[in-house]
Formats: sequence, structure tokens, C-alpha cells
Amino acid sequence: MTSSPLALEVKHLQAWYGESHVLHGIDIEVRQGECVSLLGRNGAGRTSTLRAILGLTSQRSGEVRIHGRDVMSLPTHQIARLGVGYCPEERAIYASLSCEENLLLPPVLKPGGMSLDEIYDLFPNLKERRKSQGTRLSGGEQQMLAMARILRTGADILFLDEISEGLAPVIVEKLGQVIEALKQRGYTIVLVEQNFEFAADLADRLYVIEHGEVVSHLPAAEIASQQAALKELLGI
Amino acid sequence: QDAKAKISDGMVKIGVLTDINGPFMDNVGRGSIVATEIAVEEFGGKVLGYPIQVVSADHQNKADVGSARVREWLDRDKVDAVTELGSSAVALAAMKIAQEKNRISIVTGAGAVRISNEDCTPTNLHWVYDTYSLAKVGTQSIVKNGAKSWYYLTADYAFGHSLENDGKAFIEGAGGKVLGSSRYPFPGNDFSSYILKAQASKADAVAIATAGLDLQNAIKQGKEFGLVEGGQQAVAMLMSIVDVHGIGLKDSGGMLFAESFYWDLDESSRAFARKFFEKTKRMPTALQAGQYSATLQYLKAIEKAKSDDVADVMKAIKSMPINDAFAKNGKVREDGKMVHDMYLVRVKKPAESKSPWDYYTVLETVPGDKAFHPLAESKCSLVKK
Amino acid sequence: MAGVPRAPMQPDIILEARSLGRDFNGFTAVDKVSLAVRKGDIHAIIGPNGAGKTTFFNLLTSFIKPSRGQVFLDGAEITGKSPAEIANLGMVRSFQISAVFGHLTVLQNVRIALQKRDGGAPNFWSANRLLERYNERALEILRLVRLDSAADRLAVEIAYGQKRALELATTIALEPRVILLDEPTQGMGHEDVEHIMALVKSFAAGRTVVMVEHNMKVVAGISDRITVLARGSELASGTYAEVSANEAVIEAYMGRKKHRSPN
Amino acid sequence: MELFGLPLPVVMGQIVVGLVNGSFYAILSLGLAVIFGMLNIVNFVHGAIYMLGALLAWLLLTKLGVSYWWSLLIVPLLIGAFGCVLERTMLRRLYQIDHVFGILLTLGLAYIIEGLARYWFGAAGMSFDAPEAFSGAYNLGFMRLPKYRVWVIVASLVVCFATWAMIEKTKLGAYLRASTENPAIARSFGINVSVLVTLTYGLGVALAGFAGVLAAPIYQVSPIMGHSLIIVVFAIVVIGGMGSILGSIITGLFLGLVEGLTRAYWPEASTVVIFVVMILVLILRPSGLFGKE
Amino acid sequence: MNTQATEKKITVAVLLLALVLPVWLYPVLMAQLACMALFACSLNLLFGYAGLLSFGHAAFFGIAAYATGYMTKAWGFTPELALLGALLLVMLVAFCTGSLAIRRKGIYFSMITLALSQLVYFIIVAAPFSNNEDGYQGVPRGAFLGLLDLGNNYVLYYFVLAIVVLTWWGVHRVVNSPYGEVLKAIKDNEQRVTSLGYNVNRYKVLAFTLSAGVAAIAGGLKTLVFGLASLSDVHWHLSTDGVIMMILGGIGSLIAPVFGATILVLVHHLLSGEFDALVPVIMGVIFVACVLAFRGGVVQYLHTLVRLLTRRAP
Ligand SMILES: Nc1ncnc2c1ncn2[C@@H]1O[C@H](COP(=O)(O)OP(=O)(O)OP(=O)(O)O)[C@@H](O)[C@H]1O
Ligand SMILES: Nc1ncnc2c1ncn2[C@@H]1O[C@H](COP(=O)(O)OP(=O)(O)OP(=O)(O)O)[C@@H](O)[C@H]1O
Ligand SMILES: [Mg+2]
Ligand SMILES: [Mg+2]
Repeated sequence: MTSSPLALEVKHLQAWYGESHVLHGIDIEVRQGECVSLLGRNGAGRTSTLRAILGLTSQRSGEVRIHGRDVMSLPTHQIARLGVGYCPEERAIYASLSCEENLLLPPVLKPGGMSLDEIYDLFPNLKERRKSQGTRLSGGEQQMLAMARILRTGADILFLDEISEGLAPVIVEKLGQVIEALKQRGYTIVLVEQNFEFAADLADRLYVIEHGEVVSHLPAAEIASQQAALKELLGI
Repeated sequence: QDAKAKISDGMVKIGVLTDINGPFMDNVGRGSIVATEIAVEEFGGKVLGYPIQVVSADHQNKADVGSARVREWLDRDKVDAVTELGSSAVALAAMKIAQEKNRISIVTGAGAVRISNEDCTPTNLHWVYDTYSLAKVGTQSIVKNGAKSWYYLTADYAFGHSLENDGKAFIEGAGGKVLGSSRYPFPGNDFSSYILKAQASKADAVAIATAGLDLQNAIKQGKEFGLVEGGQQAVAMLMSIVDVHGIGLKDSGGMLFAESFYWDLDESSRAFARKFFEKTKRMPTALQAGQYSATLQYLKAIEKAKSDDVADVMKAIKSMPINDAFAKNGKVREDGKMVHDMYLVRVKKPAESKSPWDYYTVLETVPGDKAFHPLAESKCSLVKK
Repeated sequence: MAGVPRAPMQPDIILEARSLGRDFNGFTAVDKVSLAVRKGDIHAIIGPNGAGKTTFFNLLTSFIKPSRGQVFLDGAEITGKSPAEIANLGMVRSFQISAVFGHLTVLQNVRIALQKRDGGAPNFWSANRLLERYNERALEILRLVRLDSAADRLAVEIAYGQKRALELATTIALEPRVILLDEPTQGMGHEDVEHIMALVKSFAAGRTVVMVEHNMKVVAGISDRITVLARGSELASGTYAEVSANEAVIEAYMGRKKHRSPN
Repeated sequence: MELFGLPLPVVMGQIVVGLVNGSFYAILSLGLAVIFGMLNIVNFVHGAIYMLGALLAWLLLTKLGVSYWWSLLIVPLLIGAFGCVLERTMLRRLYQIDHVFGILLTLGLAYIIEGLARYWFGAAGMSFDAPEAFSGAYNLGFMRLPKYRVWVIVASLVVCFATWAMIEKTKLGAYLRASTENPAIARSFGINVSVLVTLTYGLGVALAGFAGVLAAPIYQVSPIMGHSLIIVVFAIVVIGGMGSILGSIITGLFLGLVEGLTRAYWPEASTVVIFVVMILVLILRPSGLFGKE
Repeated sequence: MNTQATEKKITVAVLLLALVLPVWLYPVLMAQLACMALFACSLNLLFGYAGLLSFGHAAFFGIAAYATGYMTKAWGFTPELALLGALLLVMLVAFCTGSLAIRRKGIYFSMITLALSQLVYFIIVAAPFSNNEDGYQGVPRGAFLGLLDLGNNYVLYYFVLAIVVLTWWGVHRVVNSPYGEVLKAIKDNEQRVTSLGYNVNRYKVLAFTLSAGVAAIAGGLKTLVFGLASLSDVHWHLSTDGVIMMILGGIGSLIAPVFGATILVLVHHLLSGEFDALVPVIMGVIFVACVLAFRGGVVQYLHTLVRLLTRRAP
């Protein structure tokens, strides 16, 4: 695994929202086919890290490479076209579009995405509600939709922000299987999670972020041995 | 300087309050200011040796804006006469203020009858036309010439209503009949609905009682829908040379309407028009010529009275016969209305027009005392009965 | 339903729904759910996504008008009353997506609720210095949810988890008899989850809490009774032990994985 | 034959001319709806742009001898380009701030465009003749219908439905709506939101310019011709249901008819009728006739 | 906290200016300015604090203008009585129309208010007493309490100023009252306020009615100042002018409307003569510049200015 090339490389990433400085130098490396999890307390800056990589914060500096390509000077939509799929924490389901329109909205970036049928197999709720207006879906359905939306596009680097939130345990379980399957297919995944157990089961490596900085970095295998430190950092 | 003359503040200041950016800017506006300046120029810039100054402002067709300006002019800026006042609301407000401050107001741009009727003031002059004279000249002889039944297309505004109501009285007086009317909200832009109704009424004449762009559109669309080709006579109740120019002779040729001025009337009107044209590249409208005339006569009256005192000037001006580029056989009555010859004109067909701005054929000249509202029927408090 | 004589309500039932249901253009979001909540209980409503839990909350509080069925609060029918009236009767809810007043400070957010408790008629003639008398109580409540240090910050500026805490604080400030919480711990970190659990538990003493939650730790940890909804109808109800052993529930909702209770 | 006191031919005539006016409303409200739906800005320059369309056609004809037909193509392109420039240089900066600033900006632009036009051309109208092919009229028996007006109906319907198809039948519509609602996320999907927005604004004003050229032979071309248009047209957008492209087209036509019939029966109320319809619609169907709830 | 202090400084400065300016500027013009500022203030109360953008406030301004005129001229009311009468009438109308309008939100609300004001315009055009476009003319200024003759421009101005300041203070009080705080909460999240047990509609109707009342005082005063009411007082252009003044000044600041009104009224007035024909263009440029450069309205720049000045002072 360590031999595969870097899919995402972040060095000294700093970011601001207007006046407030929220990231103070993040360093992250993700190899192709890896699943990496960003952990941290509320407000630590995990979401901001994802947004900054995509150029969605008002200002950023440092270095970001995707598939080896420097993206600091690219606009968001071109970064996305390198194959990044972002499932935001606030879900951002479009109220003016129906469920299915939401699903079909993101343009296909690369071949190899899932078909509509595969997605509906995965999330039968969505199939049932496909004609509903996006925001009329239940909270959990919206969460599924946000996730499903980026599986269609063939994006091979997935940024998943709190996807297990608000979902029934069975669905969370199933999501875990989906992510396993995606890993098998060679997807690169960055998982931001509050649900430690969920993340720990899936991730190859963990980064712990606090106050806009990476404070700890450990492979999944060391989780057990580092319980104490994690407890300190995350309050588990 | 004439030592015996009583000129307040050592100068005569004329304020032209006009529509500079609004829908009637071409009928008055800059042109009215230029016309005022021509009159002053002809006077040599001085009256009785005292300088004459012209100031101007835009009333934006808002009575409050206009009235604030008039008050400031009269209270602070030593203006002796406010003129033009081209919207009835502005005119009525300005007249009242002028009366209160004992200055002169000369309305050249508004045509509401009440200005020199129930709302008349002793310090006001009403110069160019009113809806009564337009309605009378614009209907009476047409009825006599055979157009017995009429249909009105009227702006749903006071000036539209009076054009229609007065016209109706004259039409009926002359043995004609009004078959119906469409009172549309002003401003409108599409008149085809009303034209269809007018056509369906089968009236001999269709009177259009509106002004400005609306009038132009109504005429143009009348042509489009074959109003005239269908054998009906289109009569404008209030039209100006700007409208004819804008529509073009192709579409407006053959229109009948009442005018109070035409540049190509006689030598004096042509002379004024030439000067005006040089400065503006257009021929003057009746309102602009009237503004010239009013200024000229006001200055003459000062000269005659040897004073710019309001009472003296009013007395002088009412005692003078008025004949100039604009007014023929003119005379200011007790109610402040300047009565003068009015004309019934027909717009030339493109083939008849020999040169640029050669637009009208004058069909009939109606003397002032026949054209205007008779004093005997006046509701003006100044008229002794 | 109309003809059926109403059975006398058990004395300790504070909130009761009878055959409550709602359709959206032919889709039945909530079918005929009956539910009785005992005074002083923490009553959890769980169920798969789209089961109709939020809609059920909306029906209870009249934010959505029911297609059928009735709601009783403390024995009195409240079906068809306006949401504000229901709140005034002592049943207050929170929202699934956090709902705070972004342009007010955290303190002012809580004061809005405190002010309501004292009448709530529009008082536009007095200066808002009048509201300062609520500051002390507001700070007290904020301390409970560990937000006292952020009291003067604008609510837009605080992190998501804090917003949820603030929303809870505002709800508590009204001192309602019944409080309906829609996923109160969603988006919160572990520490905060435990804290909120403790808070809800302490708050529930003497009052009643109905909550929707997907976090099984919370459900297992503090709820006295659980009702499981699925596809708009009741699937099961009982204590956590009963419900979590129910095959249908495991199948539809909980899954086979073990959920550890924190205590 | 009479219908509520009016001869039947007159009523039929009203329906026909109502439809013509409705076509103008349809194109104008379509442009406005696209812009509002997309940029969330009530485009107060819409009337001024419509005027500019007519004025440009007039200028091209009288100064450069460009025919009506070429104008019909050139003017919307010019105006569309102008719109793109406006969007890039000015409107663009508004998306971050409260949308009422859009009102101020577009009103300001309207003041400037109309003011300059008035400064150079005055307020009186200028005449623009219908092209040869469409001068004259058809005799329908109950009325004389100018050929040009028939062309207006045809041309505007074609343009409206072409626009509709382009937006609704391709993914463009979904992209547009997504970009309005949450541009950041739309970007994160790889949608080039900023180009999309620019082109949409260009399209919206180009439609207004097109309407202006269509209008030039019917109405006198004047700097004030579009002055009060915006509120009526926006009322139509609202009645149709904001965000509904088809809604604005159909409502435009429909209200042209309603207005026409009111003109026949109660002309005094013909401007206010649209607002009465709007109040009724908003109370009975809050999201407009064709709006999604 | 800092902004509040700055706002206070600006307010005091404005008030001082308002007291002394008539020495240089024509008092009637200043009175007009005060009326317009109050009108913009009414819109700001509604939009800046309750989030309701009205496109139809000219209706309230206009009804009050005509009503004040009618009561003074036809019934011989003293100015303060006529104003009070107009205020009550307008608040009654606003209560009814407001109850209808607040049932919709956002731009729909704005459009309903516009539509209702178009209805009012239509009624006033048709009403026999309005004299149509000639306007309701010749309203005497009368004497305050029957004692203080308002015929003198200075007396009139200070009378207007006093009422405007009083009303302004009233608005200030409403905004900074417990009610005002709830209003701001409603602006942020209406549903949540409802869930706390507030009758949100009642709060909104009240805001609408109060705001209309402020507009009514502005309209009534305007009639007294000019002695007339005309159709431009009910025209939708006045509504948009009000919105413009509000935005130009700065949304959600109580003193800001004064600056918006100053730009609209004074620039027009001072630029006349040479520039008359270009005034609309210049206004347009000001609007555009304002949006592009001073996003928070004029008042935000003043804030910065005041801060700079006071920093340098010690
Ligand atoms: N749009 C914004 N404007 C200003 N500050 C922001 C914004 N979004 C986030 N912040 C601040 O940035 C910091 C990091 O936030 P971020 O959302 O990245 O945290 P997080 O680790 O994802 O936590 P959470 O669990 O709350 O999602 C927080 O202090 C937050 O208050
Ligand atoms: N206004 C509406 N119109 C149409 N369908 C709706 C509406 N509101 C909810 N629904 C549908 O009703 C069903 C129940 O939704 P609800 O929000 O109550 O689910 P929930 O149990 O709260 O789910 P979650 O746990 O995911 O929040 C969903 O399938 C949803 O799509
Ligand atoms: Mg986050
Ligand atoms: Mg839910």
C-alpha cells in the first residue's frame, strides 16, 4: 500500500474565514486507495480542512497537491474535476430540485462511477422518494442523498464529512460496508467523523486535529495501544 | 439705468421651472429655457437699464419638489417671476405660493382650465392654451364639416377628463354625438384594445385625449390597425409639433388638431423659430414659443410700468395688446388668461411636405374670444359680474 | 374514530397521541400512530430514516396539521391549536437542523425564551434594559450547557455543536412541562454527547422529555421507554432491553452490532 | 352578438391583441425570471435594457442602414455581451452581500442608461417602420390584424419555448438552480458556476433586448418606453411562480389576455388588474400558479 | 458596543447639524429632507429589524398626506390633530393590509405590499376629492395647538424637526425594546420563535403597523410643509425611493436613513441648473458607486471616520 502514489498531499495549509484564522498549518498525506480519517473535537477545523483543500474558504495558503498536481491556483470547480467528490456536513441538498435531480446533478468527472440502479440498490429509501423535493426528505434521507450524489460522478477521491450522523444504526452499518467496497475498488477516502468507532473500523490511518493543527497521526493498528492518548485528545 | 424705475433688488430675475428629465421634456424643458433666453436677449439683457437674469430648475413633475423650489426662489433668491410650471399640480402649487409672496407666476406649460378659472389668483398669468380652447377648436368645426359621431380615447386624468367633457359639450352643441369613450390609465403604451373599440363604435371621428408618448403611440397604432383607412377621422385633442416629428408624416399625415402656434405662420414666428432652431436644432413647440412670448411681454410690461412691482406689472400687462411671434391678437383678461388666436391644423401627407419641419396646413384660425372660455361663465373670483 | 368513546386517560399520562397520521400527496409519512407518554419519563422515539419521526413531532406541535387523529396534553385536546399556543401550554420542541438566532448573542438567545415566560405580549414601549433582569437566570442556564463563556458572542460564530447546546438551553429556559427534542446530540463530540445526556436526564426530573435519537448510546443510556417507528407506524415499544431484543427492530433499525451503553 | 355588453367581434379582437401584448410580457418576464431565479436579483434595469434594444435597432437602421432582420440578431448579441460585462464587473460583487443591494445597483444602472439616452435623444418618440414583409394587415373579418403583430406572437413564442427547452430539457436548468441555491457546493461538483452565472445574466438581458427590437415597430422608440415596465413584468414573474420558466411564459400570455379584456370592459382598471390578480394568486396559491411548493 | 457608541456620536452630530443648518440651507428644503428621512426610517424599521421589505410604503405616506390635507383644509383641524387623525387612519389601514401581507414571506411579501399600494393609488386617482393629477392643493399650514403659527418657515421647520425627532426616538425605543429583540429573533429564524410560543404574526403585523405609522407621520408632515398632497405621494416610485434611501444610508442603523435621504433630496436640489439634465445619470452613478464601494451604506463609512477621528483626538 505504501508504494502507491500520493493522491492528496497537503502541506502547511492555513485558512481563514474572513478575519478569523481557523487553520494554522495542516499537513496530511493520503495515498491512492487509502482511507484516512480526520478526528477532533467540535470546532477543531476538520471541516475547514476539507473546504480549504477545495478552495471553499475565503482565503488559504500553503500547498495542496491532488494526484501530484498543484491546485492552489485553481478555482474550485477545476479542483473538483481532478476527481474529488465532496459530501458536506450540512448536506446541502438542493431544495429546488427533486431527489432524483439532486442525484443526477453533479456532472460526471471520470468513468467508473456507480450507475443509478446500483445507487438505488444501496439506498432503497431514495428510490422510493425520488420524486420528492430535496428538502422534504427526512434528515437521514438527505444524508444518504448527499453521499449517493458523489458516488455517481466517478470521483475517486472522496471527502466525506460526518456521513454517519443522523442515520439509523442499520444504515450506518451498511455505509461501513459501502466504504469498504469503495476501498476495494481503489477509491481514496478522507473521512471526517465524530463517530469514533465507525471511523476506527474503516480507516487505515488517523489524523487528530485540534485548533487548526494536526496534533497526532497514527495508523489504525496503533489505536488500541494509543487509547489513553486518544481519550485525552477526543474525550472518548 | 432709469432712475425713476422701481426695480426691486436692482434686477429682474425670471425663474423657469420646467420638466427637464421627464416625459414632457421635449415639449418644454431645455427648449423653454432657451426660449426665455431668446426673449431676454432680444431685450438686450436689460430692462430699464437693470440686468435680467434667468434661472431654471427641474420640477420632476412632482408638486412638492416644484413647490419647494418656488418657495426658495421667492423667499431667498429674489426671483420676480416664476414661469413655465408645466404640470398642473406644480402650476397650481406655484401660483398659490406666488400669490402668498406677492410675486408673479406665469403658467405657460399647463393647460388645466382651473388655473384661470376657479383657482385663479391676482398674480397669475395663464399663457398658451387650456383644455377648453383645445377641445373647442379641436371639435366644433370638424363636427360642422360632417363628423357627427365621436369616440373618445382619453387619459384617465383630470386633463383628459376635461378635454373629453368639454369636447363633448361642443360636439353636442354643434349637433354631433359622442358614442362612447375609453378612459385608460396614464401612462399606457398599447392602445390597440381601445382602437378596436373605437373602430367597433363606427364613430365618424376618434378623438385622442392624451399627450406625449401615449399620443404618439395611439396615433401610430391607429394607423397600424387601419383606423383612418377604415374611414374614421383621427383627431388629437392635444398635440404638438414634437409629436408630429416623432411619429413622422407617414403615420400622422391627415391628423386634425387644435394648435396655438406654428413656426411657419408669419414672418415674426419664422424669425423666432430660426433663432430657436439655431440653438436647439429643433423647431419650437407652442409651449416653448409661448414661454418666449410670456417672457417678452412680462419684460415689456415692466418697461411700460417702469417698475417690477407686481400690481403695476399686472396692470400694465392687462392693458397691452399682445402681438408677437407666438400670440396674434392677444390680450390678457381679468382672470389672468391670455386669449389669442387658435388654429385648427391638419398634418401634411409626406408628399405635401416641401422641407424639413414643413408639417401643418392651417385649416382655420379661431379668434381668441371665440376659442377660450367666456368670461361670463367664469368662476374666477377676480371677474366682476 | 369519531364514534369510539374515549377511554378515561390514565392519570400519569401527560401526552397522548391517538391514531395520529399525515399524508403528503398520497404518500403516508405517518400512518396511525398512538402513543402515550408518562409524566416524568424520557421517552425515546427511534426508527429508520424516513420513518416519520420528525413528521410525528411536527404533528404533535401542530407545525404540520394532521390528516387524522388527535393529540392530548395533560388530558386536554390540543389538536388544531397553533404551534405558539401549544408552546404556551408547556410543550416545546427543538429542531433537527439547529435553530438559533444568529444575529443575537448567545445570552440574548436565551433571553428571548425567558422573556416569553413572562407573558410574551409585544412590549415595544419599554427600553430593553428591562431585559437585563433576565441576565442572571440566562447565565445560569448557559452554565448548565457550558456556554457561559460564549455568552457575548454572536450565535452565528459558535461551532455547530455549541449551537445545538444553545438551542437546548433556549428550550430549557422556557421550563416547559414537556420537551420534544429532535436528535439533540447530532453533530456533537463525545464529551458533549455525554454532557447533554446528563443534562437531559437532570432536566427530565419532574418533567417529561420526548426525544428522537439515532445515537443508541444515548437511547440506551437515558430513556425510560422507547417507541420504534417504521414506515409511519409503530413497530414496537418498551424498555431498551425489550426493544433491542425485538427481531423486527433489529432487522429494521438497530442492526446486529452491539451498542454499548456508556454506564 | 354581444358578450357582456360588448359586440363579440370586439371581444375576439381584444383576445388577439391581448395575446400580442402577452407575448411581450412573456419574453420580458422570462428574462426576468431567469435572472431572478439565478442571481436572486430583481433586475430593475430590465426595462432600460428593453428600451436599449429598441433604441439600438433604431440607431442601427437610421445611422448605419442595418435592416430590422439583422438587428433582430445583432442587438440581442450586443446586449447579451453588455450584460455579461455588467455581471462580471458589478453584479458579481453582490453575491456575498444582502440581496437588496441588487435592487440599488440595477436601479442605478437603469438611471444611468435611461438618463444618458434621454440626454441624447430626448423623451419624445422616434418612429421605426415594420419591415416590408410584414407591413399591411390580415383581414380576419372581425378585425384587421397587422401582419407584424402576428410575427411578434410567432417570434416570441419560438424564442420563449426555445429558451425553456434549453433550460428545462437539458441539465442546464438543474445546474442553474443548484448554482443559485448553494454555489459553493455546486462548484465542489465541478460546475463552473461563475461562467454559468455570467452567461445566464447575458441571456436574461439579451431576451429583454430582443423584446425591444420586436417592440420597435409597434411602439414609438423612446428612452422612457421601458420606464414603468419592471413592476408589471415582475408581478407576472411572481404570479407565474418564481423559478418556473414555463410559468412565466404562460402567465405572461395569460395576463396579456386578462389585461386586454379589462381594457375592453373597464379600461380605468387595466393597470391595477394585474396586481389584483397577484394578490389573489399569492393568497390562494402562495408559490404562484406554476411554482413548486 | 463600540458601534453603539459611534452611532450615538453620529446621531448627536446629525441632530446638531439639523438644528443649525437652516441658517444656510432653505428651511423648507430641510423640512422636506426631514420628512424623507423619516420615511426611509419607517422602511428601515420594517426591513432592518423585522426583515420585511415593503415595496408599498408610498401608500401609507400618501394616504396620510391626503388625509392630513383633507382634515386641515376641509374640516379645519389644527396640524397636530390632523396628523393624529391621519396616523390613526393609516395604522388602521396598515393593520388590515399588513394582516394580509405578512402571510407571505420574502419577495412575495414585498410584492403583496406593492400590489396593495397600487390599489390605493388606483382608489386615490379615482377619488373625487383628490383632484386627480392636479393634486389636493391649498392646504393651510395652520397653527400648532392653535397657538404657534406655522406660516413662518423657521417655525415650521423646527416644528417638523421636533416631530421627526420625537418619532425617531419612538422608533429607537421600539427597536431597543424587549419587542425589538424578539423582532430580530424573528428575522433570524421565524419557526424557532414560533416554537418558543410567540405569536409571530402578531409581532409582524405590529411591526408593519408601527412602521406604517412612521411613514404616515412623514406623509402628513409633508402635506403641512408644502400645503398639498399629490399623486406622486402615492406613486410606487416613492416606495422605491424610500428603499433606495434606506439602502444608501445603511440597513439596520437608525440614523442611516438621514444620509440616504440627504443624498436623494439634496443632491438633486444642489445639482440643478447646469447639471439638471444629467442629474438622473449622476444619481445612478452614486447608487452604483455606493453598492460597489460602500456596501454597508454611507453610515458604515461614517463609523470608520468617527473612529479614526476619535482615535486621533486624545
Ligand atoms: N463560515 C464560517 N465563518 C467563520 N468561522 C467559521 C465558519 N465555519 C467555521 N468557522 C469556525 O472555524 C472553526 C473550525 O470549524 P470547523 O467547522 O472546521 O470544525 P469541525 O472540526 O468540523 O467541527 P464540527 O464538529 O463542529 O463540524 C470553528 O471555530 C468555527 O467556529
Ligand atoms: N413536507 C413533506 N412533503 C412530502 N414528503 C415529506 C414531507 N415531510 C416529510 N416527508 C416524507 O415523509 C417521510 C418521513 O419523514 P421524517 O422527516 O418524519 O422522517 P424521520 O423519521 O424524522 O427520519 P430521519 O431520522 O431521517 O430524520 C420521509 O420519507 C420524507 O421524505
Ligand atoms: Mg465539521
Ligand atoms: Mg427526522
